[in-house]
Amino acid sequence: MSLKLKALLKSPWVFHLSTGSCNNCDIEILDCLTPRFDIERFGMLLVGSIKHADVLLVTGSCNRMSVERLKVLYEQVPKPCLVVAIGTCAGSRGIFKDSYNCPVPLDKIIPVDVYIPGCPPKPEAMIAGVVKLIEKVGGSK
Amino acid sequence: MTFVYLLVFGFAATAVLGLITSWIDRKVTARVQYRVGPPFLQPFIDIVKLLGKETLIPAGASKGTFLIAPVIGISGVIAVATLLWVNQFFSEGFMGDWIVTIYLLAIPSLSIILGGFASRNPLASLGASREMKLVIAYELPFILAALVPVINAHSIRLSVIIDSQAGGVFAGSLSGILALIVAILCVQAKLALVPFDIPEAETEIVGGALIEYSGPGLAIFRLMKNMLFFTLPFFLIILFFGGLRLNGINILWTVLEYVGIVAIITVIRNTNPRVRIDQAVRFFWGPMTLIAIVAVVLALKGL
Amino acid sequence: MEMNKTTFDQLHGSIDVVAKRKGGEKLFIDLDICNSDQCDECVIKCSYFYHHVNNGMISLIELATYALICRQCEEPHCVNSCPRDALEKIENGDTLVRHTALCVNCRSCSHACPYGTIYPQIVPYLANICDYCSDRGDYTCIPTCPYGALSSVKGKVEGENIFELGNRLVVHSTHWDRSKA
Amino acid sequence: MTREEVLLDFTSRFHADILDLEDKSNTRLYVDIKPESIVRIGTYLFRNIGARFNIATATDLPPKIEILYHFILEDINLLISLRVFLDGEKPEIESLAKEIEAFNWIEREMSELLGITFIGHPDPRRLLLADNWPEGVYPLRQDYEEWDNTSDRTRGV
Amino acid sequence: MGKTIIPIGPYHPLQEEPEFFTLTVEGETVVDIDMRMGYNHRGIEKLSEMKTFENSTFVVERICGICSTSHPYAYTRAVEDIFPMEVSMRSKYIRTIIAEGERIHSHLLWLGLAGHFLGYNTVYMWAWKLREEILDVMEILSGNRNAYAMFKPGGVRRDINAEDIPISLKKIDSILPTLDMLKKAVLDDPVLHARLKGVGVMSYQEAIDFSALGPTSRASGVARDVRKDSPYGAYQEMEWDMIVTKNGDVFDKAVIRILEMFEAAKIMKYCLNNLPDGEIDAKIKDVPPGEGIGHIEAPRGETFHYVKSDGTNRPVRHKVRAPTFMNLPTYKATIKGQTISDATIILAAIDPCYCCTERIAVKDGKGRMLYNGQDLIRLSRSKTEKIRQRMGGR
Amino acid sequence: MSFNLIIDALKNPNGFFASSPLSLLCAAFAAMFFVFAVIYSLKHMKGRTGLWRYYIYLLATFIATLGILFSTTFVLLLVLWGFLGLMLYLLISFGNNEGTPESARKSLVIIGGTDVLLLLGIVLIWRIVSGDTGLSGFLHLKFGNLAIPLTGRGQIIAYLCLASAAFAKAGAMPFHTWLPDTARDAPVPVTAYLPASLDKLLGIYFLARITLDVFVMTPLMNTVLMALGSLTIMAAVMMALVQHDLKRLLGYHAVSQVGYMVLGIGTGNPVGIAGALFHMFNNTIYKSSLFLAGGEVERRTGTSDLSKLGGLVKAMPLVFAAFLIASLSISGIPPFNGFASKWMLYQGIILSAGSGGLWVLWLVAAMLGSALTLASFMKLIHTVFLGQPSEISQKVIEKKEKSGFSTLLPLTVLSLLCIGLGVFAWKIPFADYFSPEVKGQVDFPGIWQSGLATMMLISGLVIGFLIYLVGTLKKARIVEPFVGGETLEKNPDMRVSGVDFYKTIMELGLLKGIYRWAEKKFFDLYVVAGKFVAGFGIIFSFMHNGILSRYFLWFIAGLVVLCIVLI
Ligand code: SF4
Ligand code: SF4
Ligand code: SF4
Ligand code: SF4
Ligand code: SF4
Ligand code: SF4
Ligand code: SF4
Ligand code: SF4
Repeated sequence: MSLKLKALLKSPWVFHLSTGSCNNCDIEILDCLTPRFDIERFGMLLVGSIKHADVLLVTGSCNRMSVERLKVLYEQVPKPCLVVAIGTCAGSRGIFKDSYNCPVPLDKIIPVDVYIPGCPPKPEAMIAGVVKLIEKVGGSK
Repeated sequence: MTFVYLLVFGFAATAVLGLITSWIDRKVTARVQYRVGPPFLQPFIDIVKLLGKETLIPAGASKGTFLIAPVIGISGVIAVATLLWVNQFFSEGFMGDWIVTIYLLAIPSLSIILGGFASRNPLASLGASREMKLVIAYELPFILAALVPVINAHSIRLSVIIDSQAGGVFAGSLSGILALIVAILCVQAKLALVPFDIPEAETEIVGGALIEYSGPGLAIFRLMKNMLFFTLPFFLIILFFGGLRLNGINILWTVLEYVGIVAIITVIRNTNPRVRIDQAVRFFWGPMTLIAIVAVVLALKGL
Repeated sequence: MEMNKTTFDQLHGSIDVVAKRKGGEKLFIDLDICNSDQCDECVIKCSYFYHHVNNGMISLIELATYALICRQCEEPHCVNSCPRDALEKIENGDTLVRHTALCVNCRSCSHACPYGTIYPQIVPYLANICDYCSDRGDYTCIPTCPYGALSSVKGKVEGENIFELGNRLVVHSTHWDRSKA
Repeated sequence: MTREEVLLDFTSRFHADILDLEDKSNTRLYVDIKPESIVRIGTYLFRNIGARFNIATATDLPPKIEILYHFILEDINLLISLRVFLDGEKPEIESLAKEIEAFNWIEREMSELLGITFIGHPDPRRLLLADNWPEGVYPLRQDYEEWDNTSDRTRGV
Repeated sequence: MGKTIIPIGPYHPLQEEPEFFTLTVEGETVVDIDMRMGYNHRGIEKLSEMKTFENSTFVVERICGICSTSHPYAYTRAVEDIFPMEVSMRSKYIRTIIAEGERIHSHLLWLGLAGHFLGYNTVYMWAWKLREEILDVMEILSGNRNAYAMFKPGGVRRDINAEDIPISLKKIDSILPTLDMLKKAVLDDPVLHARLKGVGVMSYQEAIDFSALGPTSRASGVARDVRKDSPYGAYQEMEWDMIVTKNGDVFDKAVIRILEMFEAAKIMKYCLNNLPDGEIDAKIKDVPPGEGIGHIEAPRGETFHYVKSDGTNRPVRHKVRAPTFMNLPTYKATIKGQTISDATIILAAIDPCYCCTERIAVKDGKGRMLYNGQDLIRLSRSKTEKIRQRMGGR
Repeated sequence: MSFNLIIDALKNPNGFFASSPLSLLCAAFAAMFFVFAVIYSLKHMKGRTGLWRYYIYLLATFIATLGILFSTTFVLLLVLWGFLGLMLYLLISFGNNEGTPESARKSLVIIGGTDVLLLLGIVLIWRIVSGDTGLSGFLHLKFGNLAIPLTGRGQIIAYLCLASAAFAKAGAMPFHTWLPDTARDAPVPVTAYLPASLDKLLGIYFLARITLDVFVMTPLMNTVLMALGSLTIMAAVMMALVQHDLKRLLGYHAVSQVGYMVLGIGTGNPVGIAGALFHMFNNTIYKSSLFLAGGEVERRTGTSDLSKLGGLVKAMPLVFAAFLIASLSISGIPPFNGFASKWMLYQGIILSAGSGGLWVLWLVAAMLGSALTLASFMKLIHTVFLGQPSEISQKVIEKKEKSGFSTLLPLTVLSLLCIGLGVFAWKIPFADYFSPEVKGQVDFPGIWQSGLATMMLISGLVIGFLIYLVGTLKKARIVEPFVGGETLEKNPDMRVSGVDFYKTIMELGLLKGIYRWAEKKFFDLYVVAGKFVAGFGIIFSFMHNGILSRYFLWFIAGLVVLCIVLI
């Protein structure tokens, strides 16, 4: 594994992208930052600008407004970057599958690296998911 | 010879110390917030990681300025740091290097501003303009505060300032204390830390001037900020504590002074909300300038 | 209104649409055709479009089935088998009622009924409803039944196995009669 | 003011505009009114009686479209719902938003989701739907059909 | 002079949810604001029409994660309003407990985020640390941290175990002193005063005109609270105060939220102590045609649901009006003349969240997972592998 | 009368002209600017009417300047001085702005007015020095080695009269108000040529001459000068911060920079004065560079209204580079030339420490002035070159026109000078040029080690680039800027023009009032005096209506009256 990748895995900065979610997933993401879970332990930081991001945490069911913007935004992340679909919504649109305003599932828009199911997934699950992702990326190299 | 100092101290040592300082800052912050905080090497890893990432250039922006801005910034810091180190260990500064230091310290802000402006992003422009306003705000009290040691030492030569504190540090006098307080707050603003993180205000303007930077560019900026995080307290120590005294028990004092300044900065940043830019300007031009003027007058009176 | 007590009216609309239909037109269903081999699945197009994929006919068939074909067992297996207590045998009304808000479409009742009364199709998860096309013009469903089971009639219709259910529906069905059993 | 007084005052004042009145329960009241009088009655309720505007709900009940304007009188805990019926082909009604700010968004929403035209609305832009949503397709109409053949109704993954 | 527009959003760290505000500014002063919504619109109202009354509860719960109690509460009240029915006292108490628990966690969440927006991350961390405790209580009581799934038309879905009550009470009691400390830390901080006082003032009349709700209006002296005005649940059973202040600025909005937490804790404790016995679910067998409304006081103000039924087991029309829908436009009134820095905190003071404002998500019913975690991970692995190959393998 | 004088002078040059190293240097600079002005005008002034007159005026100005620089008698200087004012008026009138006639008139009145003061001063000196020696004595009054002590009232008035003429020419407070207006309304090469370069050279040269050669300064006078200098720095730069017009903003900086020179001369010690003189040269360099670059912007976009500009770097990268270098110079960022001279000034200020603690004030004003200068130039850079392109600049960018030789040549030379003079500052033989003037060894307490600092900066740059190289610069990818997921293309309104950057500061308590006054021109001597004089009615309106001939009438009448009164 190259040094670059190693460093990437040790300091993944996450950017949170909500595409029409119910807030719950988003709140739980923020929760990960807070004292009980404190993802800064793993070097993760929540960043404000997508250009600083290494990991995109996508939540929500990709409504029509988001679809185009998602594509644009995905362009704007510096590669290498990983995409994590958080919650059932992002994974499969869950309950919103038939909504007139949620035309396409997330993975038809941008490539997704890992899915963390749950509605909302518990913070523990998110951390576990991201750690798994890291292991996977690290291991597969 | 200069080059050796330059590379060894100006860059490498400053960078390492700066990164460690930034780790201390993050760790203390985390502890204050009941968190564990990042592992020790985290700032280093961040930089390495950023270096490995792609450089993105905003469409329609001025490519050259955008890319060169971080370099300008870091060269400014390296120059300051070298100057300080040279004065610290070799008493080899030149006349008036105090002025040069103050001017060079403006270069990092300048680079951020240029970079922000070159990003062609409204938010970056806004952030850069705020940085600019902040610079003019804190520059006044900062110059005044930095003048106090000059008045005390009757010289604008840093090595003289260091030497004349052999008997007793300036921070021990009334004017010194006042000036130190002002200077620390100005440093807070120079480092763009809460409550003066207005130019970067993540939750208002999304990282402000740095919004468009990614990869190496961002790495350089972060490195620059971390180096400043070491350089500025170092400057204060030179001005008010007679520099690093690396002999005997004084080592302990020096470390205490340094950690003390960093700790004050960190604590301030964790116990305050961000102020508005106009409040910041008012704060620096009002009470801070007043205190600084009092300090200067006291210093002129020899207190 | 008595709480939680479902009446016929409640189920099928308190909006009295009869007055708005001229000439007291009634909908006629030949339930024998519906239940024969001819028709596997109801295919009519219902004009009641508040709900997606609504097929009002099914609710009418269900209604008629419970009223006419069901044996009204003393010990109804269907009611006993329902895990959600959605089926209720109304004593004085002599009919079976399915509470749609409770039914979860598990179809236990279909299996449980020894007489095969409850067709799986007539216990859908999302309930259907027919409002007799209130004032929207002619019944849309009639021409769309390929088997001719539906028609509209006026006045009183006489004949064997023809029953009136309420004042809007006429059904032809081979009625099971306890007295004849 | 008690409930009776309010009702009396209200009904006597707008006698000609009220088509029907349904007293549903002691906290609910439905008033059917003529569409053209909505602005007068709405502003009267809001400004003079001091009712708070809850929301308006529009429903497509072919061939008509129904709008219910819910006002609540908090002192006496009475929710008055003004009901108007509009023609489903060409639904149009005076806008209340030009009088009262609170109606602004909900009218925008109704007009884009149900295609109701609010005459004189100060800011008749889209509120919720995406930019690429076609004109003249109203998702909350009963006859709404999926228009976008690129959409994918599978579960994904 | 050409106008300058500063975008806030749609994807902005200020907001967990995408929403697009454009501030027209002169220098740093905001002269106008426009909002573009729709980034969160999921068509819930339409979805709701495709689901049964009971299933709709789940969709309604997913209108929003923070109000995952308020919406189901209002919705079930709307369904219960269609025909006269009463739910049992026990279930009312349980509903009240959950609703107030949610109020505490929501206000804490707001407090933390407000601190975060101000760059005061310590408040953010502390408030959220405290919030974890309340979430624990909720987990004890309902089995989940949020999205409790406790509500159903006619009652509640789950009972509260007797043995959980003392544990929860103890936890709530242990939170209060910390909360008190936080209150002091926030309300006495001079810098916060400087930042918040006199900022984003909404006058009484504006609050009326915009029909503002909840803390947003109560801060302007408009004493509106559905819990008092149109009592429901167990609220008339005990004494509690409605907090009203006069200044209408951001600081007052914060004060109200903080003080409300204490009231909420009081109510919760009362309900837990005096939980009556009885059924928890009055089974609804059929929903007759008709329409009903339900409105309850959510943390952010009145949540209003309207349900129209035609006698089947699904609604003909389900309209959701969340408090933010009414509160957000007030932003327009309060923000003019303020600076950009204040704009964000003013926005935050409304405690906006848009998922509800854009509700209209659609209910389709089956919230089932098609894959379990392992499957997903396996799938994602193979997918990533594919992607990697596609991208040229690296 | 003056005609005779010139004839005399031509007949006997040695009696009237003399050169010193400083005046030679000034002359060299003047020559350079003359050449640049001509070259630049070739393109910039194309298509205007009466161009031959324009070039003749330029040439005449140049010659007059040389005359002033080398003249040794007061009266010759006065005549040429007045002539220069006239030329300025004529040249400004070539501008085609709405406000041009008014601005031309304003500058003429102020400069002409101070010319009268100059005359008054000369007459006073003549009376002090030589008593009644008749007109010819007056005509041949030389100003070398007079050493008049500033003790009596007459002496002080004389000094102030002469100084005000210098101030007005250089544009120092309180006679500065013509400058920003002129900068806005005059053709750019004229601004770059006259107010930004020659007038500075002459004004400060003259100020230095009278301060050093004619009078002996007292500490009080020095303090007055320093106070005026500091005031000029601060006030002008504060005004510059909030300007909405490119050229006007530059004009205010032209004022503010003069403050430094006045401040330097006021220090009264060799270092300070040498610094001031050095700053004078530096100033002319970067200032004309700025004006020329600004002029290019205006020519291409057709406007100098800042809110209509933006993003021009794509259209004129080289102009931007020159502008950037000049901005950094003027803000005194090391290692550019502005810093080198400012550094000397600071030394001078600190050395003047004898005069109590006030030096702190001057130092802070000077240093803060630099910060504010930087701020306003950052605003310019953003508003004009960086940032989002506006509609107009979009069109300019699409046109893909290249800046021509006539623009780039002056800019390149000036930029190189900016860097060169800064980096090699310590190599410049100050002693040779300045010592004779400053009367005493330029005794530096330390030399600006620009070499060392430059080296450090350059190494820093190298390290920075190395870091880049370690990173993946090669793989740079161009993407849309991140504005929260929206795109700028779809939202052209999302443009921060920068015009209002410092509005916040403008709205701060006390400053707000001051700015409001300034906007109402309460500080504008011309307007204030105008209002005052308006009370006297006729004279003013006569003067104010002033066409050139009337001005002449007025000038000569004044002269005559004065002569009669005094003789
Ligand atoms: S997965 Fe669930 S919690 Fe997450 S956004 Fe979707 S509905 Fe909300
Ligand atoms: S109505 Fe027609 S289509 Fe429907 S079940 Fe009966 S026979 Fe079949
Ligand atoms: S078991 Fe069959 S026959 Fe008996 S009551 Fe039930 S449906 Fe009717
Ligand atoms: S299908 Fe419905 S009625 Fe039949 S057993 Fe199942 S729940 Fe009961
Ligand atoms: S169909 Fe499903 S829900 Fe119904 S009984 Fe069978 S397993 Fe249970
Ligand atoms: S009568 Fe109308 S509503 Fe009833 S089934 Fe036929 S088409 Fe449907
Ligand atoms: S107001 Fe709306 S978005 Fe906000 S928490 Fe409540 S339901 Fe959710
Ligand atoms: S979907 Fe199934 S497993 Fe998931 S929460 Fe609901 S009942 Fe449990």
